[in-house]
Formats: sequence, C-alpha cells, structure tokens
Amino acid sequence: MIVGMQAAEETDIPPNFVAQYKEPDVMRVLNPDGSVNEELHKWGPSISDKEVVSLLNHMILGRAVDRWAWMLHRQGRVKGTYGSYEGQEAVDIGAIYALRGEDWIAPSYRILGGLIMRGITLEEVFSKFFANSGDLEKGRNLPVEWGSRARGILSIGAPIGPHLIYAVGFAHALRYKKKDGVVMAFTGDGGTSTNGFHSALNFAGVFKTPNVFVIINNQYAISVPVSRQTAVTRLSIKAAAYGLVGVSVDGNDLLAMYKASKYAVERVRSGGAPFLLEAVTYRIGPHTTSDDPQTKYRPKEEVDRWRQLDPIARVKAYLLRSGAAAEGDFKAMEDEAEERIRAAIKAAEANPPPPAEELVRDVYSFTPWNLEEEFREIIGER
Amino acid sequence: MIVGMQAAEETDIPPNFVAQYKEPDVMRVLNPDGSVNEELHKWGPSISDKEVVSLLNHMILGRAVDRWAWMLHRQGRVKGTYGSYEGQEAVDIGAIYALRGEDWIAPSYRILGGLIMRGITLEEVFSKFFANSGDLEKGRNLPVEWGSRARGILSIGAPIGPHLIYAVGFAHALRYKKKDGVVMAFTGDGGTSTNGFHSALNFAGVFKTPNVFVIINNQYAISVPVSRQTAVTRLSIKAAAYGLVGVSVDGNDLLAMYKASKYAVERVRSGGAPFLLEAVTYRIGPHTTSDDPQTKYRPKEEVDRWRQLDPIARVKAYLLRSGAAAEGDFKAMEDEAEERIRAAIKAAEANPPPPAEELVRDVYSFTPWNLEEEFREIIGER
Amino acid sequence: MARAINQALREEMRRSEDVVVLGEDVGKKGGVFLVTEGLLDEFGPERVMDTPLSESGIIGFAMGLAMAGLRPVAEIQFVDFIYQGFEELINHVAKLRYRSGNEFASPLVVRAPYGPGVRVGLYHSQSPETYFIHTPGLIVVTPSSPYNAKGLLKAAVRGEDPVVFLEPKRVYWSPKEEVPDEDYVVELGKGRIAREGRDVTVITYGASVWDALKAADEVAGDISVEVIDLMTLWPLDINLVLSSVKKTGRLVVVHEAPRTLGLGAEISALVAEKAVEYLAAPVIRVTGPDVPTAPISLEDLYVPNTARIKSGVMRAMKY
Amino acid sequence: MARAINQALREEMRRSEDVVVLGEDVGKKGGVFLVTEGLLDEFGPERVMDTPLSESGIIGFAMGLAMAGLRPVAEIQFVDFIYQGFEELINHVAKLRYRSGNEFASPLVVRAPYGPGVRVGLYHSQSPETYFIHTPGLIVVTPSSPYNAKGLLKAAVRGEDPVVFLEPKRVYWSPKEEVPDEDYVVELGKGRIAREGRDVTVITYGASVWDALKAADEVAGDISVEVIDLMTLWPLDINLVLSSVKKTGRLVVVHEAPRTLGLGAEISALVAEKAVEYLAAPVIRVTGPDVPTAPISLEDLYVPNTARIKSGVMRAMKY
Ligand SMILES: Cc1ncc(C[n+]2csc(CCOP(=O)(O)OP(=O)(O)O)c2C)c(N)n1
Ligand SMILES: Cc1ncc(C[n+]2csc(CCOP(=O)(O)OP(=O)(O)O)c2C)c(N)n1
Ligand SMILES: [Mg+2]
Ligand SMILES: [Mg+2]
Repeated sequence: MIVGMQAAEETDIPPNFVAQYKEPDVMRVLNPDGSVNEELHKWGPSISDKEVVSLLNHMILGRAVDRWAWMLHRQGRVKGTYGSYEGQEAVDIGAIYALRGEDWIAPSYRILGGLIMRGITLEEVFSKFFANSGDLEKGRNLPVEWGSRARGILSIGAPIGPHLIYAVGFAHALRYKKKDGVVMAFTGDGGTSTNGFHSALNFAGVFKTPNVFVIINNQYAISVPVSRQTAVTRLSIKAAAYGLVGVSVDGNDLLAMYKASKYAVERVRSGGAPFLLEAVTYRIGPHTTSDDPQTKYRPKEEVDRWRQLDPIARVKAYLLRSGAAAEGDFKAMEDEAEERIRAAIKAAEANPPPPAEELVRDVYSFTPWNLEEEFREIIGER
Repeated sequence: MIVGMQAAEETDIPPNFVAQYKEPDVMRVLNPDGSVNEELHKWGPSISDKEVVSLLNHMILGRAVDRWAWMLHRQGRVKGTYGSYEGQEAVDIGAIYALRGEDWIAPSYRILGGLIMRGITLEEVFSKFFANSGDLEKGRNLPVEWGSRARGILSIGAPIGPHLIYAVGFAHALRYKKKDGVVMAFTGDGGTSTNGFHSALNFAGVFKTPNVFVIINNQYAISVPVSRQTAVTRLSIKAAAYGLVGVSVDGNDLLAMYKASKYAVERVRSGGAPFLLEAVTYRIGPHTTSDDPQTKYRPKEEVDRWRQLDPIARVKAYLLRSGAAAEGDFKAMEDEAEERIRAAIKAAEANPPPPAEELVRDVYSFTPWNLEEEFREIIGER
Repeated sequence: MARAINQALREEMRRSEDVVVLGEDVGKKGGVFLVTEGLLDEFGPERVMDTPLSESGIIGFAMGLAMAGLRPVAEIQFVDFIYQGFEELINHVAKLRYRSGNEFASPLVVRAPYGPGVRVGLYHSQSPETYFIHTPGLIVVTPSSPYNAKGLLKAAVRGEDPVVFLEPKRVYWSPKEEVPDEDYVVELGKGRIAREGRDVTVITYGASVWDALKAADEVAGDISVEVIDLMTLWPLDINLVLSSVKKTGRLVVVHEAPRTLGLGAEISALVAEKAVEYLAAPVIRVTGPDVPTAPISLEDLYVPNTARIKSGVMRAMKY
Repeated sequence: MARAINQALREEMRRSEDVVVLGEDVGKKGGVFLVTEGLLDEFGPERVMDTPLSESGIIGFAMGLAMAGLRPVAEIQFVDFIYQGFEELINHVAKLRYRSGNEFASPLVVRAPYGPGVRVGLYHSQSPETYFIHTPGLIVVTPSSPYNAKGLLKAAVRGEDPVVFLEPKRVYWSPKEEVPDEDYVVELGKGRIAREGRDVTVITYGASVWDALKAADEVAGDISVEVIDLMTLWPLDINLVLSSVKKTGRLVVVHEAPRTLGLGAEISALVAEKAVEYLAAPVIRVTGPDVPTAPISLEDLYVPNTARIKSGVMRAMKY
C-alpha cells in the first residue's frame, strides 16, 4: 500500500492493481478567531484588506437581503418559494470575486450575495420576489433562479444538475470563439448525484473546457445528509473519475475561498484541467420558506456548532485584528444595507405586474397560431 | 506531494488539500506465451487445470457461435443487428464462472459465451437470432439482448446504462429478502459516460449493495476511442467517486479475470464495499453487423497487435505447458462446438414465428380495450 | 388528500413487507408535502429509504426492487423533475414486460405531486400526463379527492403493472373529505360520475374536478351538467365516457395540461370515432395553454378556472 | 435522404462557422447512417465533435453552445436513446426562452433517425414525436424525401428556435430523388400537398407519405385521394389541413407512432373544433398500435401499411 493512500477499504489485492485515492484535507486560511494560518496566507493569490472590507460589505448586504426575504415572505409578499442563504456568504462572494468581467456564472439558487456583487440590482431582486415586470425574467421563474446576459449569469431552472452540463458547452463555445472567459458553475452536495453533474464533469474532462465547478457542500440536501448522498466524505475526490483537479476548501473562510477560486480560475483560463472545488459549509436556515422545523432532521446543537464558524464574524475579527476596520464600520455597513434594501423594496413594489400577453410570449421567437387562439379564449375575447 | 500519487496535473496547491488519485496497473496472471506470473498466480482464489479446460471449452464455443452468427447474418437469416464477440471471451467467461447459482447477471450485449455457460441453450440462441417463438423473449428484442429468470439473467434493452441502476436495486432487494446473491453487472467503456453508470455506482456506494460492476474496456464505443470517452485512462479509478473498490485486470487473461472476479464476488457477498472491475480488452471484430470497415476509425496494425494477445490462444498455451491438454483436445472441442451449433440451428429453424397475437400481449399483465381494438383492425377482422 | 395517501401507504406497508417507500426526503422529513410522514418511525429505514438526489437512480433502483419481487412506491418530489428518470421509466419500467416476453415485470408505483395552482413556477407546476399516457405499458392515475386517492393508491400498489400516480398538489389539503379507516380499493381503469346531468358532459380529473363541479353548480338553473372524474387516465374508462356522451350529446374536456396533445385530444378523437352520431356539438377543450407551464406572475391566467369551464359549457350548448 | 441531409449540413457549415456538429460517432465513422460522412475531413474536429456516450451530455452541451451563439446540430444516434437527455431537452432547451424572459434562447437542432421498418426492435424503431409535439417551445420536423429533407434542415439550422428533426430511417436510402445542388430552404411550419385529390384527405408525414401515395394510386380508379405531407409536425400547418378537409369532407390520419395521443388525436380534435360542419365522416386514424414499438418478430404487423391505409380510406368513404 502506498503510504498515505486509501481505497474504499483495505483488500488483499496487491495494491498496485487497486485504484488508489485519498480524500484531501479542507483548506482553511482564516481561523474562527480572525487569526490566519501564516503559511497558507502566503500561498497563492493575495487579497488586500481593502478588498476584504469591500467583500465583507457584500456579505453583509447578502445576509440582510436574506433576512428581508424571510420577513417579506412571512408577510405573504414574496411569490413562490425562497431558499435561505445565511451562513454561506463566504462561498459565493469569495468565489465570484475571483472572476473577471468576461467570465460567466452558472448559478445555483443559493448564491444571492455573489450575484448582487456581480451586478444584479436590489430593485431587480425584490421585483423578482414580487414576480412583477421589474424582473428581467418577467416573474415567471422562482425568486431564487437567476439569469442575466449583461452580468454574465446563465439562466437556471429549478431542476438540479442540468445547468452544469450547459455551463460546459457554454465554456467550450467561449474557447471556440477564441474568447478568454471561464465559466464557474455552482451546485450543492445533493447536486453531485445528478446526471447533469456526471455528464458535465465528464465532458469538461474530455474537452478540457474552461470550467471551475464549485460544490457548495452545506451538509444537507433538504433533509438528506451528505452521508446518504454519497459514500465518500470529501466531495472533491469525485474529480478522480474525470481527470479534473479537486480541492476542498473551508467554505466559511472568505480568504481560502477567494484564494483557491482565483488560483483555479486563472489556471483554467490558461489551459489547465478543469477544477472541482468543494466548499465545506453549512446552511444555517431552513432549506426554503417551505421547509418545516429543521430539527426534524438535524440536531439543534449541530446548527449551533456551525454558528460558531460564522463567515461574517470571522471576517470582522480578521479586519479588527489587522486594524483595517472597526466595529463602527460594520455598523455603518449594516445600516447602509438596510437603507438600500428599504429603498429597493419601495421601487420594486411600484413595478406593475407583467402584461397578460406575457403568458404566451417567449415560448418561441414568434407566437404560433395555437397560442394566439388560446390566449384569446383565456382573456375571453372570443 | 505524496510519493507515487498524482492528480490530473501538478499544481502549486499544498498537496494535502488536493484530491489525490493514482490509476492502477493492469493485473495480468497469464502471459501471452502461456507462462504465468508466479507471485500473482499464488494470490487469491485458485483454479484447477481441469476447470480451465472446461472454461476453454466455453470460450471456444462462444467464439464459434460468434462466427456462425456472422455467417448467418451475411446469409440474411439473422434478424436485427448482431454484435461481435471475438477476442473478449476471457472477460465474461472468467467473470461469470466466479458466480454461484444464486447470483445474478445484469448483462451487456457482448458476453454471449458467458451467458451460454450460464445455461442459455444453443437452440435458444439461434431462435433469438431468427426472432421466432423459440426465443424466451418472443423475438421482440435484438438478438444480443438477453434475459432469463431461470438462469439468473436480468433482461436488458439496447440503451446503454440503465441496466446498471436496476441491477443495484435488484441486489438491494436480495439483501432485503435475506438472500445470499450477488449481482454482477456488465457495461462497456462507453457505458461509463451514461447517467445509469453514475446513479448505479452512487446508489451502490450509499446502500452498500452486493454488486460487482465489470467494465469491459475494449478501447472503443463503436468508433469513439476511450480517450474521447473520459479524461482518465484506467476506468477503475472511477471507483474513487463513489467509495467503491476499483481494480483493473487484463481482460484477455482468463486466470486474472477469474481470480479478481471471484475475490470481488465473495468479498461483496460477505458485506464488503461494491467492486468496480475494469477488464482491459479489445474488440477484434466490427462493432456489429451494421458496422462498416473498421479501418475507418482504427488502424489495422492496432487490431493485429491485439490479435497477438488472443485470450483463447493464451489459455491453450497455458494448458499445453502444464500438460493438462493437447492440441488434439482443442481440435475435439472445436469439432464438438461445430456439431452442437449445427444441430441447434436446425432445431431453432423448426420453431414457428410467434403468433400474431404476440404483437399486443405483455404490454400489461392484461390486454386493454384499445389494444384489442387495434389488433382487430390490424388483422382486418373489423 | 395528503393524509389519505399517507394512510394508504401505511396500510399497504402493514399488509405486506414487500411494500417499501423511497425517494428524496421521504424519511425524517416525511416528504416535502408530508405524505410519508411517520412512516419512517413505524417501518424503519429499511422500508422507508431516503435516496440520493437522482430521479434516474430512484426510478431505476425501484425497478430493480420490483423485478426482485418487492412492491416499491417511489416518490418524485415534484413531477417536474421526472425527466431525469425518463430513460428508466419510459424505456425500461414501461417496456420490460413486453421486451422480455413476460419473463420480467416491474410492478411499482411512482407517486408525484403535479399541477399548477400554488404559484411556484415552471418547475413545480407541470402537468405532464400526456408523456405517460402516450407510453404503452404504464397505467396513469390521478385522484381528485381524499377518498379515491386512498383507494386508488392501494389498488396501484397491489396491481401487477407499473403505475404513475399523479397527485394534484392544489387539492392536497382541501377540499377535505371523510376517509374510512378500513381497507378498500378503488378499481383502476374505472371513472366515476361525480355529478349526474342531462345536457352536457364535462370530463376531467384531478384538481379540475372541483372546478368543474363548481361550474356545474353555477349553471345548474339553466343547464344540467354531468361531471365525469376519470381517476384512471389510462387505460381510459371508454364505456363510461361513451355512455355519458350518448346521453348528453355534448362534451367538454377540461385539463390543466397544455392543449396540444393533452388528454382532451384523445378523448375528442375517440368520441368522434365511436359516437359521432350522438354528438350535437363538436367536443370542446378547456385546458392550460401551450406554454412551458404556469409562470408565477400570471398563474391565474394559466389555470382553466370555473369561468372558463362555464364558457366552454355555454359554447357546447349554443352550438 | 441521408445524402441530402449530409449536403444540407455541409452547406450550412460552409455558410457559417457557428454551425457545428456533435454526437456519438459523427466523426471518423460519419454516423451510423453515414449522415455526417466526410464532414470531419472538411471541417476538422473542432466543428465535428465525437462525444462521450451520453445523450444527456450531448443535448446539454449543445444547449450551452447555442446559448453562447453557436448553431449546434446534435445527432442522437437513434431517437430511442433520447430519453437519457429528456431533462435537458424538455426542461431546458424547450423552456429556456420562456423562463428567462427572452434573456437567453437555445436555437439548436437535434437530429435523430426514428421509426420502424428496418427490423431492429424495441430500441431502434420508436416514433416518439408526441413527446416533442406536446412540449411547448420545440419545433418538430420530419422530412419525407431527400428534397424536403435538405431544405427543412437548412431552415432549421437558420431558425431562432430549437428544432427536433426526426429522420425516417426507413427511407434514408430510397426512394431517391433529384436534389438541387444550390441553396434553398423549405419553410418550417408549412405542409405540402403531395398529391391532389377531391374525395378524401390523407394527412401523414415521414416514411408513411410514400405508403399513402401508393394507397392513393391503388384506389385512384374509384377514389380521388388528396395526400398531405405535413413536414413540420408542430406548429401544425392548420390552414392547409383545414382547407383540404373543407374540400374533401373526409379525413384519414396516418402515422407510425402509437395511436393513443399520437398526432392523429390532435388533428382529429382540431378538425372537429374548426371544421366539423364540413365533415361527412368521423376522422379515421391508421396508426401503429399502442405497444412499446415494433417487435422484430412481428414488425410487419406494426407498421401501418398500404393495405391498412386503403382500408382506412374505404371506411372514411363508406361512412
Ligand atoms: C432534479 C431535482 N430533484 C429534486 C429537486 C427538489 N429539491 C430542491 S433543492 C433540493 C436539495 C438540494 O440539495 P443540494 O444540492 O445539497 O443544495 P442545497 O439546497 O443544500 O443548497 C431538492 C431535492 C430539484 N430541485 N431538482
Ligand atoms: C444510450 C445509448 N446511446 C447510444 C447507443 C448506440 N450504441 C450502441 S453500442 C454503442 C457503443 C457502446 O460502447 P461500449 O459501452 O464501449 O460497449 P462496446 O460496444 O464497446 O462493447 C453505442 C453508442 C445505445 N445503445 N444506447
Ligand atoms: Mg446541500
Ligand atoms: Mg467499448
């Protein structure tokens, strides 16, 4: 047996004939108390304190929007189901900050803060929540599914998995057109079981597409723990099946998320094998606004334990240590977020619902006779 | 970097955070000249020369049936498409010999010799080729798709992949019912790209089902080389994504195939993690009777090179060396195979076509009114 | 209805150890609509299996269980996700008995909530029954009420053929209805007259049954509407359909699925073939439009509501 | 027809670098039916891509290419395998424009051989057009002859919407037909009158067009049959259908797909809705039976042949 290696289990088969694999450790740069691992801090892409402050701002905004979403939903003002975000802010904000303007995102439904950082306006956010005409996507889809050509965000639907494979095709087309972009695609731990995951990683490996896959391993797919999702523990090991580079990162650590993502994105851009990043984190809130008391399927102590690892608190501690920010700055950020959100809600609420004709538009690039006819019947013109 | 390890590529990331994997060597016990690797020969399950003689007999029979299938097809007597088998005999015969009576096979369409060894009669084989009533499956399916409850063979259709996942469900049900059986499921190198492969291996890992998966890596999926199928070389490494045990074996080596399979089957039976065996072999003939000159997509020299590694010649050389058989014995086996085949063809040809009613039977456990009606219209009774 | 289905599962699981339940979140969570609530506690994790997030896996795995003699009831969390298991369902579950010459069969039940009406958009509101009805080998069932939901599901679990059991999520929690505690089945392949009438027949199923009944009520002073609740969409209860149409001479078919090749098309064609001489008016279809399902923003326009059903009935009468 | 399709691909690839071809064995082998033969040599591996064995991957990857502005033509080796890519096709390719409020679209072509007639059993003979016709957002095309195959495919490649292009493998190599070398398109959404007639209309598409023409020939002494070749199955050329039916007053629909919710059902329903007063007889359907596709052993009984079409015509006439 090669030192340090493991397979699923020890066997008596001479080890050189056995597929050997070793799940990696989880990279952490920023400790919960705000101190850093000096050696890792030096490794790889660096990030200034000023940048960290600005990212913290986005994390705070993301969390505030999440809180508002829940409030508005409780008041019955949000249409559809909203998926919670609290506790995962470092993942998408760290990862998406690693992208350049020409890069693209294939989102999952739980990366709201990162998408706002990428340019989705707060008015758009709340217009989508209200499913009105202020939503780019005309209020047709769930309030957590985003797509925006101008911001480099590929549209997704609710089914988990398939966006990964079209993210690979899209990345391939960028190469084909001699463009420089990289496509970063997000999915959850549950997403790794889907057909889309398999074909995406396989095609990415074969065509060596400029893709970085980020698995947000938040320990659960609704109520199903990751131990029921797969027999492996570190999801980055799945890279082994496809010839990709797999790395596991503490998803509650903004610095590690940024550094590993930046490294991956630039390496992939310059022709390296596609990357599979696992971000190890935790969903603090319920799955969505339709989830029931989560304690049905996970112990309260577990949630509390993870709260200690809060990504925002960690960044604050870091900035306080370095002196780059003070408590007052955080308070100002929070107040500003609040203010912006209130203004955006007001603006969004003023948008009218989409016109009735939108029921039958955009099915094709034209409106076929049957839809014209059905529309007339529906609005009672016949 | 841990010694001997590799990922897709070297990176500058501290290696303990990178998923490490190493593709295995290919296990070979029996060399092309009939000599054995002494150390490996001693390893694991043993097999007597007498057993080897009997397996050779099956290999010879399988190859002869294959030759006849081609001849009959050229004469227009085989209905549908037939897939060639030559050169792969050691894979399925070695693997299936490792099974017990209570075990099950989820076949691929290229393991004919093994299925005959398992009990499919020659008359059934040719009846299926002729799509007549002598075929258990009533001549409905392609002549290479088998299923037989009595012989422990799960029915397959032509689409590649999905049989793997129902093989996992079936295996799970055996455990649930406290039965002892193991389910051995075959697929090709092409099959590893399918959705069925992914969900099967994932479910098998999670539910720890009694499954042995055998990938018959014969280098091509029709014309697509394995290098276009996946970015990895040794397909057994895909075990890493699912927590299975992966082993690669020389598929033209009957002894290695048997030993590794037997080891896997018994280990899985006694509660070990599911096994993924890669059998490295080569399809000597065209993909199927509808394939065109294969030299369109692969060099003739490549075929010739693999012919040198012929699995039957290798077993013969082994037996000659050990003195367990002589050239005359081989001749007798070949003659007997010929004779049995001729007799079977004759018997099979005497079977009538299935009655017309079979067009609409077995869609459900009963025949619904619409099928009764449609059948009457078709045979002109209305 | 959710509770009635829960009761059916519980009773069938008590009745036979071969009945097992599997799907995403069916265990501790009891399903996102709580249909499997409490089953894990009573029957344990061997019989109530949370699975990985893979519809392909769920249906394929269930098929293997069924081939080995178990009676799996697989839940697809929303029917909108079932396409990921279409290969398994359409090419294998449905075709197994035929292709294997009856050597094997896969009697399993795939349950899934379906349909619009709770404002959750394109991927939680679909009505894909056509895909299943057009697939020989599948039985397609959709209950309309707690009572028939329980009886139909029990019949489905005990049958010899694969059943796609579509649960209209719009009526999961109301209307409520008394459901007997005892064991009973509602025979597959048979519809029911939900309301007797003389002038015009409305054929429908699932949640729309309630809308049709309401429409019938509202026009009752002028028109006597017969409402048929198909319950089993395929094989269709052709005798019931024809006898009602022969009586009334007018037919309106109502469904939430898109119009083009929705079940209404088949019923219209069959009635024309078999009873054209009884028809006083062409068959009218009141259905969802041919769009990729109800958008959140305009869902109310999507669902064929009472007003549209009434207007369909008027058109049939006025012809 | 295979050669005409090859020519269409070649011309479109010459016309624009955005057009790329992908699928299993489309490269060196030129496809199992040789439809992509020679394209690799002319356009290179960047534009003619052999893929891994994954329909899910092929369609999903092609969708990504299309979203980025390319015009991919994806081959599914046999349409029978397309269910493995149904999630991508039905839930994403078809719904992308709608769900994204027109931010994105996926104008791609999925080509696939379909239909029975070459005795290759349950998984190489299917006619699944209903699944696509019932899916809003998809255009469904099936050529009947080399000439229209070329023109339709070129129109499909240039269009703004996803097209499922079903190629009737039974007529890949014959009948032959002169195909002009120059550039021309056959407009999508329009059918053609394949043979003019007065007494009865036969509507069909794909390989069955030839059987219908033969049937029309054989009864020509007694009955004047109009044969309509739809070419685009959806959106249906409703005007052509109605004008022919209004002329003849009798309609037979022929297709190889199973009867239940085959396109015949929709046409029957539409004609009843829009032209019932012109009908002298109910619409007759001559179709494949509701079985999981033509079994090898009894394929001849499956395919709606000339005799059955004639008998359908007779029934329409005698009514
Ligand atoms: C194909 C598919 N199946 C089922 C669902 C229902 N569903 C929505 S979210 C979810 C769990 C997803 O878990 P994971 O991928 O870990 O992401 P997370 O919600 O934890 O962020 C499920 C099962 C879905 N959206 N798509
Ligand atoms: C899902 C699916 N897609 C495509 C095909 C057509 N097809 C038949 S065999 C084959 C190649 C299979 O390659 P592999 O799995 O390596 O098995 P081999 O033929 O080499 O034994 C293909 C593409 C199929 N049968 N099923
Ligand atoms: Mg998760
Ligand atoms: Mg192969």
